[in-house]
Amino acid sequence: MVKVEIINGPIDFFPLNDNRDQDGAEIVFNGRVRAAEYDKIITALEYEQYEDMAESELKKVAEKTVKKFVIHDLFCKHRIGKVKVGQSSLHVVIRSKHRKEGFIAMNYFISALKDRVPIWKWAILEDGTKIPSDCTSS
Amino acid sequence: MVKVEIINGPIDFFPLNDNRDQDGAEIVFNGRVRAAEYDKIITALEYEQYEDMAESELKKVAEKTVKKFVIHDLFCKHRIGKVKVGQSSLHVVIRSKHRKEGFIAMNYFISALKDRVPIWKWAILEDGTKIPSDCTSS
Amino acid sequence: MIKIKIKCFSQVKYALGKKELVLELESGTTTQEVERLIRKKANRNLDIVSLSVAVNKKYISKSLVLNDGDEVAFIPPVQGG
Amino acid sequence: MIKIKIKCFSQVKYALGKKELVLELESGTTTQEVERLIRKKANRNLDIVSLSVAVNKKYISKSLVLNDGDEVAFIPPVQGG
Repeated sequence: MVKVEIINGPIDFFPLNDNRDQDGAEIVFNGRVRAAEYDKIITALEYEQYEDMAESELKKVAEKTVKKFVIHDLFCKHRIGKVKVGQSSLHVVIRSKHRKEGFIAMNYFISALKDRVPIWKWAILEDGTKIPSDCTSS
Repeated sequence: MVKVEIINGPIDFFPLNDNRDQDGAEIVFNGRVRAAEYDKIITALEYEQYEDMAESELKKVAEKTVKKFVIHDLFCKHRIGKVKVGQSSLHVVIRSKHRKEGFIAMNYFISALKDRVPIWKWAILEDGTKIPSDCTSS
Repeated sequence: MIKIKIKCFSQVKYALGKKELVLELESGTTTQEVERLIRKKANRNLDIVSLSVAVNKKYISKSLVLNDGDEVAFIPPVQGG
Repeated sequence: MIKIKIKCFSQVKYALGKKELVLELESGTTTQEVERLIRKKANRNLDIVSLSVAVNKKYISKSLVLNDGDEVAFIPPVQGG
Protein backbone atom coordinates (compact mmCIF):
# COMPACT_ATOMS: atom_id res chain seq x y z
CA MET A 1 0.00 0.00 0.00
CA VAL A 2 1.18 3.51 -0.81
CA LYS A 3 0.40 6.60 1.26
CA VAL A 4 2.01 9.97 0.59
CA GLU A 5 1.26 13.30 2.17
CA ILE A 6 2.66 16.79 1.92
CA ILE A 7 2.14 18.55 5.21
CA ASN A 8 2.42 22.13 6.35
CA GLY A 9 3.31 21.69 10.02
CA PRO A 10 4.97 19.13 12.27
CA ILE A 11 4.98 15.50 11.15
CA ASP A 12 3.01 12.94 13.09
CA PHE A 13 5.09 9.80 12.68
CA PHE A 14 3.28 6.76 11.33
CA PRO A 15 2.78 4.32 14.22
CA LEU A 16 5.24 1.42 14.31
CA ASN A 17 3.09 -1.52 13.46
CA ASP A 18 3.94 -4.46 15.66
CA ASN A 19 1.30 -6.70 14.24
CA ARG A 20 2.26 -7.87 10.76
CA ASP A 21 2.37 -11.49 9.75
CA GLN A 22 4.21 -11.25 6.47
CA ASP A 23 6.59 -8.34 6.82
CA GLY A 24 9.85 -9.35 8.39
CA ALA A 25 11.33 -5.90 7.98
CA GLU A 26 10.16 -2.41 8.79
CA ILE A 27 12.51 0.44 7.95
CA VAL A 28 11.88 4.01 9.00
CA PHE A 29 13.77 7.02 7.75
CA ASN A 30 13.53 10.47 9.30
CA GLY A 31 15.35 13.32 7.60
CA ARG A 32 16.00 16.26 9.87
CA VAL A 33 17.08 19.85 9.40
CA ARG A 34 20.65 20.34 10.54
CA ALA A 35 22.08 23.51 12.07
CA ALA A 36 24.27 24.20 9.04
CA GLU A 37 23.53 24.37 5.33
CA TYR A 38 26.57 24.51 3.05
CA ASP A 39 28.62 25.57 6.10
CA LYS A 40 26.44 28.57 6.96
CA ILE A 41 24.62 28.54 10.31
CA ILE A 42 20.86 28.49 9.86
CA THR A 43 17.93 28.62 12.26
CA ALA A 44 15.44 26.88 9.98
CA LEU A 45 14.74 25.80 6.45
CA GLU A 46 11.64 26.84 4.62
CA TYR A 47 10.44 24.22 2.17
CA GLU A 48 8.67 25.48 -0.91
CA GLN A 49 6.62 23.16 -3.10
CA TYR A 50 5.10 23.33 -6.54
CA GLU A 51 1.57 22.81 -5.29
CA ASP A 52 -0.21 19.65 -6.55
CA MET A 53 2.75 18.67 -8.71
CA ALA A 54 4.90 17.92 -5.64
CA GLU A 55 2.32 15.54 -4.24
CA SER A 56 1.58 13.90 -7.58
CA GLU A 57 5.29 13.39 -8.33
CA LEU A 58 5.84 12.04 -4.84
CA LYS A 59 3.04 9.56 -5.40
CA LYS A 60 4.47 8.49 -8.77
CA VAL A 61 7.88 7.92 -7.22
CA ALA A 62 6.34 5.89 -4.37
CA GLU A 63 4.28 3.76 -6.74
CA LYS A 64 7.26 3.12 -8.96
CA THR A 65 9.31 2.04 -5.94
CA VAL A 66 6.66 -0.38 -4.71
CA LYS A 67 6.36 -1.89 -8.17
CA LYS A 68 10.10 -2.07 -8.89
CA PHE A 69 11.01 -3.76 -5.60
CA VAL A 70 8.85 -6.32 -3.89
CA ILE A 71 7.72 -4.30 -0.92
CA HIS A 72 4.33 -4.19 0.76
CA ASP A 73 4.01 -0.70 2.21
CA LEU A 74 5.57 2.63 1.43
CA PHE A 75 4.30 5.50 3.56
CA CYS A 76 5.79 8.97 3.23
CA LYS A 77 5.20 12.39 4.71
CA HIS A 78 7.11 15.44 3.51
CA ARG A 79 6.83 18.70 5.32
CA ILE A 80 6.67 22.10 3.64
CA GLY A 81 6.83 25.58 5.15
CA LYS A 82 9.24 26.50 7.91
CA VAL A 83 11.01 23.58 9.59
CA LYS A 84 13.21 24.43 12.54
CA VAL A 85 16.65 22.94 13.08
CA GLY A 86 16.28 19.50 14.68
CA GLN A 87 12.83 18.78 13.29
CA SER A 88 11.96 16.19 10.66
CA SER A 89 11.16 17.32 7.16
CA LEU A 90 10.83 13.81 5.73
CA HIS A 91 9.42 10.62 7.23
CA VAL A 92 9.33 7.34 5.31
CA VAL A 93 8.24 3.85 6.37
CA ILE A 94 8.84 0.78 4.23
CA ARG A 95 7.62 -2.71 5.09
CA SER A 96 8.83 -5.76 3.23
CA LYS A 97 9.28 -9.46 3.62
CA HIS A 98 13.05 -9.22 3.83
CA ARG A 99 15.39 -6.53 5.04
CA LYS A 100 17.59 -6.33 1.95
CA GLU A 101 14.88 -5.39 -0.53
CA GLY A 102 13.58 -2.88 2.03
CA PHE A 103 16.91 -1.06 2.27
CA ILE A 104 17.38 -1.03 -1.49
CA ALA A 105 13.84 0.30 -1.95
CA MET A 106 14.37 2.98 0.71
CA ASN A 107 17.54 4.21 -0.96
CA TYR A 108 15.94 4.18 -4.37
CA PHE A 109 12.87 6.04 -3.12
CA ILE A 110 14.78 8.79 -1.33
CA SER A 111 17.14 9.30 -4.29
CA ALA A 112 14.22 9.46 -6.72
CA LEU A 113 12.38 11.88 -4.44
CA LYS A 114 15.45 14.12 -4.30
CA ASP A 115 15.71 13.91 -8.05
CA ARG A 116 12.13 14.52 -9.17
CA VAL A 117 9.79 15.96 -6.55
CA PRO A 118 9.46 19.74 -6.99
CA ILE A 119 10.28 20.87 -3.48
CA TRP A 120 13.00 23.39 -2.65
CA LYS A 121 14.74 24.63 0.45
CA TRP A 122 15.20 28.23 1.49
CA ALA A 123 17.77 28.80 4.20
CA ILE A 124 16.78 31.10 7.03
CA LEU A 125 19.96 32.63 8.37
CA GLU A 126 20.61 33.92 11.88
CA ASP A 127 19.85 37.50 10.84
CA GLY A 128 16.49 36.42 9.42
CA THR A 129 17.50 36.64 5.74
CA LYS A 130 15.86 34.04 3.53
CA ILE A 131 17.78 32.80 0.51
CA PRO A 132 17.54 29.78 -1.78
CA SER A 133 19.51 27.02 -0.11
CA ASP A 134 21.94 26.65 -3.03
CA CYS A 135 22.94 30.30 -2.72
CA THR A 136 24.26 29.74 0.80
CA SER A 137 27.38 28.31 -0.80
CA SER A 138 28.31 31.44 -2.71
CA MET B 1 26.44 6.85 21.94
CA VAL B 2 25.88 3.12 22.07
CA LYS B 3 23.03 1.41 23.93
CA VAL B 4 22.33 -2.29 23.62
CA GLU B 5 19.85 -4.40 25.51
CA ILE B 6 18.76 -8.01 25.45
CA ILE B 7 15.18 -8.21 26.61
CA ASN B 8 12.89 -11.01 27.64
CA GLY B 9 9.49 -9.60 26.71
CA PRO B 10 7.99 -7.12 24.27
CA ILE B 11 10.23 -4.33 22.96
CA ASP B 12 9.54 -0.74 23.92
CA PHE B 13 10.66 1.17 20.85
CA PHE B 14 13.16 3.95 21.44
CA PRO B 15 11.34 7.28 21.07
CA LEU B 16 11.87 9.04 17.75
CA ASN B 17 13.93 12.01 18.71
CA ASP B 18 12.76 15.10 16.90
CA ASN B 19 15.18 17.42 18.57
CA ARG B 20 18.66 16.90 17.20
CA ASP B 21 20.78 19.67 15.77
CA GLN B 22 23.51 17.69 14.09
CA ASP B 23 21.88 14.47 12.91
CA GLY B 24 20.28 14.85 9.52
CA ALA B 25 19.33 11.19 9.36
CA GLU B 26 17.60 8.82 11.71
CA ILE B 27 17.12 5.25 10.51
CA VAL B 28 15.05 2.71 12.38
CA PHE B 29 14.97 -1.00 11.66
CA ASN B 30 12.43 -3.38 13.14
CA GLY B 31 12.83 -7.08 12.44
CA ARG B 32 9.64 -9.06 12.90
CA VAL B 33 8.76 -12.72 13.17
CA ARG B 34 7.05 -13.91 10.01
CA ALA B 35 4.38 -16.59 9.83
CA ALA B 36 6.68 -18.99 7.98
CA GLU B 37 10.19 -20.22 8.67
CA TYR B 38 11.84 -22.16 5.84
CA ASP B 39 8.35 -22.66 4.36
CA LYS B 40 6.85 -24.27 7.47
CA ILE B 41 3.99 -22.44 9.20
CA ILE B 42 4.96 -21.35 12.69
CA THR B 43 3.07 -19.64 15.52
CA ALA B 44 6.11 -18.13 17.20
CA LEU B 45 9.87 -18.22 17.42
CA GLU B 46 11.67 -18.78 20.66
CA TYR B 47 14.99 -16.96 20.83
CA GLU B 48 17.70 -18.59 22.88
CA GLN B 49 20.79 -16.68 23.94
CA TYR B 50 24.15 -17.54 25.39
CA GLU B 51 23.65 -15.49 28.51
CA ASP B 52 26.13 -12.59 29.04
CA MET B 53 28.03 -13.49 25.89
CA ALA B 54 25.13 -12.42 23.65
CA GLU B 55 24.98 -8.99 25.23
CA SER B 56 28.73 -8.51 25.30
CA GLU B 57 29.08 -9.55 21.63
CA LEU B 58 26.18 -7.28 20.69
CA LYS B 59 27.92 -4.39 22.41
CA LYS B 60 31.21 -5.15 20.65
CA VAL B 61 29.48 -5.20 17.28
CA ALA B 62 27.71 -1.90 18.04
CA GLU B 63 30.90 -0.19 19.18
CA LYS B 64 32.75 -1.40 16.13
CA THR B 65 30.01 -0.06 13.86
CA VAL B 66 30.02 3.37 15.50
CA LYS B 67 33.79 3.56 15.19
CA LYS B 68 34.00 2.25 11.62
CA PHE B 69 31.35 4.59 10.22
CA VAL B 70 30.92 8.15 11.35
CA ILE B 71 27.62 7.80 13.16
CA HIS B 72 26.50 9.41 16.40
CA ASP B 73 24.06 6.97 17.97
CA LEU B 74 23.46 3.27 17.69
CA PHE B 75 20.70 1.93 19.92
CA CYS B 76 19.66 -1.71 19.76
CA LYS B 77 17.23 -3.99 21.55
CA HIS B 78 17.10 -7.70 20.84
CA ARG B 79 14.38 -9.83 22.30
CA ILE B 80 14.85 -13.35 23.62
CA GLY B 81 12.26 -15.89 24.73
CA LYS B 82 9.04 -16.50 22.84
CA VAL B 83 8.19 -13.93 20.16
CA LYS B 84 4.85 -14.34 18.45
CA VAL B 85 4.38 -13.98 14.72
CA GLY B 86 4.07 -10.28 13.87
CA GLN B 87 6.06 -9.01 16.81
CA SER B 88 9.49 -7.39 16.67
CA SER B 89 12.51 -9.36 17.78
CA LEU B 90 15.04 -6.69 16.82
CA HIS B 91 14.89 -2.91 17.02
CA VAL B 92 17.77 -0.69 15.89
CA VAL B 93 18.06 3.10 15.69
CA ILE B 94 21.00 4.83 14.01
CA ARG B 95 21.50 8.59 13.93
CA SER B 96 24.08 10.20 11.68
CA LYS B 97 24.87 13.43 9.95
CA HIS B 98 24.07 12.07 6.51
CA ARG B 99 21.72 9.37 5.31
CA LYS B 100 24.25 7.37 3.28
CA GLU B 101 26.63 6.56 6.11
CA GLY B 102 23.59 5.70 8.26
CA PHE B 103 22.30 3.10 5.79
CA ILE B 104 25.75 1.58 5.30
CA ALA B 105 26.24 1.39 9.07
CA MET B 106 22.80 -0.17 9.57
CA ASN B 107 23.50 -2.89 7.01
CA TYR B 108 26.92 -3.56 8.45
CA PHE B 109 25.59 -3.72 12.01
CA ILE B 110 22.73 -6.12 11.22
CA SER B 111 25.01 -8.39 9.16
CA ALA B 112 27.63 -8.45 11.91
CA LEU B 113 24.95 -9.15 14.53
CA LYS B 114 23.64 -12.07 12.44
CA ASP B 115 27.18 -13.30 12.07
CA ARG B 116 28.53 -13.08 15.62
CA VAL B 117 25.95 -12.63 18.36
CA PRO B 118 25.15 -16.00 20.02
CA ILE B 119 21.38 -16.00 19.69
CA TRP B 120 19.40 -18.80 18.06
CA LYS B 121 15.85 -19.33 16.92
CA TRP B 122 13.62 -22.26 17.78
CA ALA B 123 10.55 -22.63 15.61
CA ILE B 124 7.29 -23.32 17.39
CA LEU B 125 5.09 -25.21 14.98
CA GLU B 126 1.29 -25.29 14.88
CA ASP B 127 1.21 -28.56 16.85
CA GLY B 128 3.36 -27.04 19.58
CA THR B 129 6.56 -28.86 18.65
CA LYS B 130 9.71 -26.84 19.23
CA ILE B 131 12.67 -27.45 16.94
CA PRO B 132 15.84 -25.55 16.06
CA SER B 133 14.91 -23.18 13.29
CA ASP B 134 17.41 -24.71 10.84
CA CYS B 135 15.79 -28.10 11.17
CA THR B 136 12.49 -26.78 9.81
CA SER B 137 13.98 -27.15 6.37
CA SER B 138 14.57 -30.89 6.61
CA MET C 1 -1.86 35.20 -29.48
CA ILE C 2 -1.82 32.90 -26.46
CA LYS C 3 -1.64 33.69 -22.79
CA ILE C 4 0.44 31.44 -20.52
CA LYS C 5 1.23 31.45 -16.85
CA ILE C 6 4.81 30.94 -15.63
CA LYS C 7 5.28 29.62 -12.09
CA CYS C 8 8.58 30.56 -10.46
CA PHE C 9 10.29 28.62 -7.68
CA SER C 10 13.52 28.73 -5.75
CA GLN C 11 16.32 30.27 -7.77
CA VAL C 12 13.99 31.31 -10.60
CA LYS C 13 11.77 33.14 -8.11
CA TYR C 14 14.84 34.66 -6.47
CA ALA C 15 16.34 35.78 -9.78
CA LEU C 16 13.11 37.26 -11.15
CA GLY C 17 11.75 38.48 -7.81
CA LYS C 18 8.37 37.02 -8.75
CA LYS C 19 6.26 33.97 -7.91
CA GLU C 20 4.31 34.09 -11.12
CA LEU C 21 4.36 35.80 -14.53
CA VAL C 22 1.68 35.97 -17.18
CA LEU C 23 3.00 36.25 -20.72
CA GLU C 24 1.22 36.95 -23.97
CA LEU C 25 2.97 35.17 -26.77
CA GLU C 26 2.50 34.40 -30.43
CA SER C 27 0.79 31.15 -31.26
CA GLY C 28 3.32 28.42 -31.92
CA THR C 29 5.74 29.57 -29.24
CA THR C 30 7.67 26.65 -27.72
CA THR C 31 8.79 25.98 -24.17
CA GLN C 32 12.38 26.34 -25.35
CA GLU C 33 11.70 29.86 -26.59
CA VAL C 34 10.03 30.79 -23.31
CA GLU C 35 12.98 29.38 -21.38
CA ARG C 36 15.32 31.63 -23.37
CA LEU C 37 13.10 34.61 -22.53
CA ILE C 38 13.08 33.75 -18.82
CA ARG C 39 16.85 33.32 -18.73
CA LYS C 40 17.21 36.72 -20.40
CA LYS C 41 14.88 38.38 -17.87
CA ALA C 42 17.00 36.86 -15.10
CA ASN C 43 19.96 38.92 -16.20
CA ARG C 44 22.55 36.12 -16.25
CA ASN C 45 21.53 35.02 -12.74
CA LEU C 46 20.29 31.69 -14.06
CA ASP C 47 23.20 31.08 -16.41
CA ILE C 48 24.66 28.25 -14.34
CA VAL C 49 21.31 26.84 -13.22
CA SER C 50 19.96 23.82 -15.09
CA LEU C 51 16.21 23.93 -15.55
CA SER C 52 13.75 21.09 -16.11
CA VAL C 53 10.44 22.00 -17.67
CA ALA C 54 6.92 21.20 -16.54
CA VAL C 55 3.79 22.01 -18.53
CA ASN C 56 0.54 21.84 -16.64
CA LYS C 57 2.33 20.27 -13.67
CA LYS C 58 3.93 17.44 -15.60
CA TYR C 59 7.57 17.12 -16.54
CA ILE C 60 8.20 17.21 -20.29
CA SER C 61 11.34 15.80 -21.81
CA LYS C 62 11.50 17.82 -25.03
CA SER C 63 10.37 21.24 -26.17
CA LEU C 64 6.62 21.57 -26.82
CA VAL C 65 4.46 24.10 -28.61
CA LEU C 66 2.42 25.89 -25.96
CA ASN C 67 -1.34 26.32 -25.93
CA ASP C 68 -3.42 29.16 -24.63
CA GLY C 69 -3.91 28.82 -20.86
CA ASP C 70 -0.91 26.54 -20.29
CA GLU C 71 0.93 26.73 -16.99
CA VAL C 72 4.69 26.42 -17.39
CA ALA C 73 7.40 26.03 -14.77
CA PHE C 74 11.16 26.06 -15.26
CA ILE C 75 12.26 23.86 -12.45
CA PRO C 76 15.68 24.38 -10.89
CA PRO C 77 17.34 21.36 -9.24
CA VAL C 78 14.90 20.09 -6.64
CA GLN C 79 15.89 19.78 -3.00
CA GLY C 80 13.30 17.70 -1.20
CA GLY C 81 14.19 15.42 1.66
CA MET D 1 42.53 -33.98 35.77
CA ILE D 2 40.48 -30.88 34.96
CA LYS D 3 36.76 -30.30 35.10
CA ILE D 4 35.12 -28.19 32.40
CA LYS D 5 31.58 -27.11 31.69
CA ILE D 6 30.12 -27.39 28.19
CA LYS D 7 27.19 -25.11 27.34
CA CYS D 8 24.91 -26.44 24.61
CA PHE D 9 22.74 -24.29 22.36
CA SER D 10 20.44 -24.73 19.41
CA GLN D 11 21.42 -27.74 17.31
CA VAL D 12 24.04 -28.89 19.81
CA LYS D 13 21.42 -28.87 22.57
CA TYR D 14 18.95 -30.61 20.25
CA ALA D 15 21.46 -33.29 19.21
CA LEU D 16 22.69 -34.03 22.73
CA GLY D 17 19.36 -33.45 24.48
CA LYS D 18 21.19 -31.40 27.11
CA LYS D 19 21.74 -27.75 28.01
CA GLU D 20 24.94 -28.37 29.84
CA LEU D 21 27.54 -31.09 30.37
CA VAL D 22 30.32 -31.34 32.88
CA LEU D 23 33.35 -33.29 31.71
CA GLU D 24 36.39 -34.51 33.58
CA LEU D 25 39.37 -34.55 31.28
CA GLU D 26 43.06 -35.04 31.38
CA SER D 27 45.19 -31.95 31.86
CA GLY D 28 46.35 -30.62 28.51
CA THR D 29 43.13 -31.41 26.67
CA THR D 30 42.42 -28.94 23.86
CA THR D 31 39.18 -27.44 22.61
CA GLN D 32 39.66 -29.35 19.37
CA GLU D 33 39.75 -32.65 21.24
CA VAL D 34 36.61 -31.74 23.17
CA GLU D 35 34.87 -30.78 19.93
CA ARG D 36 35.66 -34.22 18.51
CA LEU D 37 34.20 -35.79 21.65
CA ILE D 38 31.02 -33.72 21.42
CA ARG D 39 30.55 -34.51 17.74
CA LYS D 40 30.93 -38.19 18.58
CA LYS D 41 28.36 -37.99 21.38
CA ALA D 42 25.97 -36.36 18.91
CA ASN D 43 25.91 -39.51 16.84
CA ARG D 44 26.50 -37.93 13.41
CA ASN D 45 23.74 -35.37 14.04
CA LEU D 46 26.26 -32.53 14.02
CA ASP D 47 28.24 -33.78 11.04
CA ILE D 48 27.06 -31.04 8.72
CA VAL D 49 26.96 -28.31 11.33
CA SER D 50 29.88 -25.89 11.50
CA LEU D 51 30.80 -24.94 15.06
CA SER D 52 32.61 -21.87 16.35
CA VAL D 53 34.22 -22.14 19.74
CA ALA D 54 33.92 -19.89 22.77
CA VAL D 55 35.94 -20.30 25.95
CA ASN D 56 34.68 -18.40 28.97
CA LYS D 57 32.19 -16.52 26.78
CA LYS D 58 34.71 -15.27 24.24
CA TYR D 59 35.20 -16.53 20.72
CA ILE D 60 38.55 -18.18 20.11
CA SER D 61 40.02 -18.53 16.66
CA LYS D 62 42.30 -21.50 17.17
CA SER D 63 42.41 -24.54 19.43
CA LEU D 64 43.44 -23.84 23.05
CA VAL D 65 44.54 -25.99 25.95
CA LEU D 66 41.77 -25.93 28.53
CA ASN D 67 42.12 -25.09 32.18
CA ASP D 68 40.23 -26.44 35.15
CA GLY D 69 36.92 -24.60 35.53
CA ASP D 70 36.72 -23.35 31.93
CA GLU D 71 33.33 -22.93 30.33
CA VAL D 72 33.28 -24.03 26.70
CA ALA D 73 30.59 -23.63 24.05
CA PHE D 74 30.52 -25.07 20.54
CA ILE D 75 28.49 -22.49 18.76
CA PRO D 76 26.37 -23.48 15.77
CA PRO D 77 25.63 -20.78 13.18
CA VAL D 78 23.96 -17.94 15.05
CA GLN D 79 20.53 -16.69 14.07
CA GLY D 80 19.87 -13.37 15.76
CA GLY D 81 17.82 -10.64 14.15
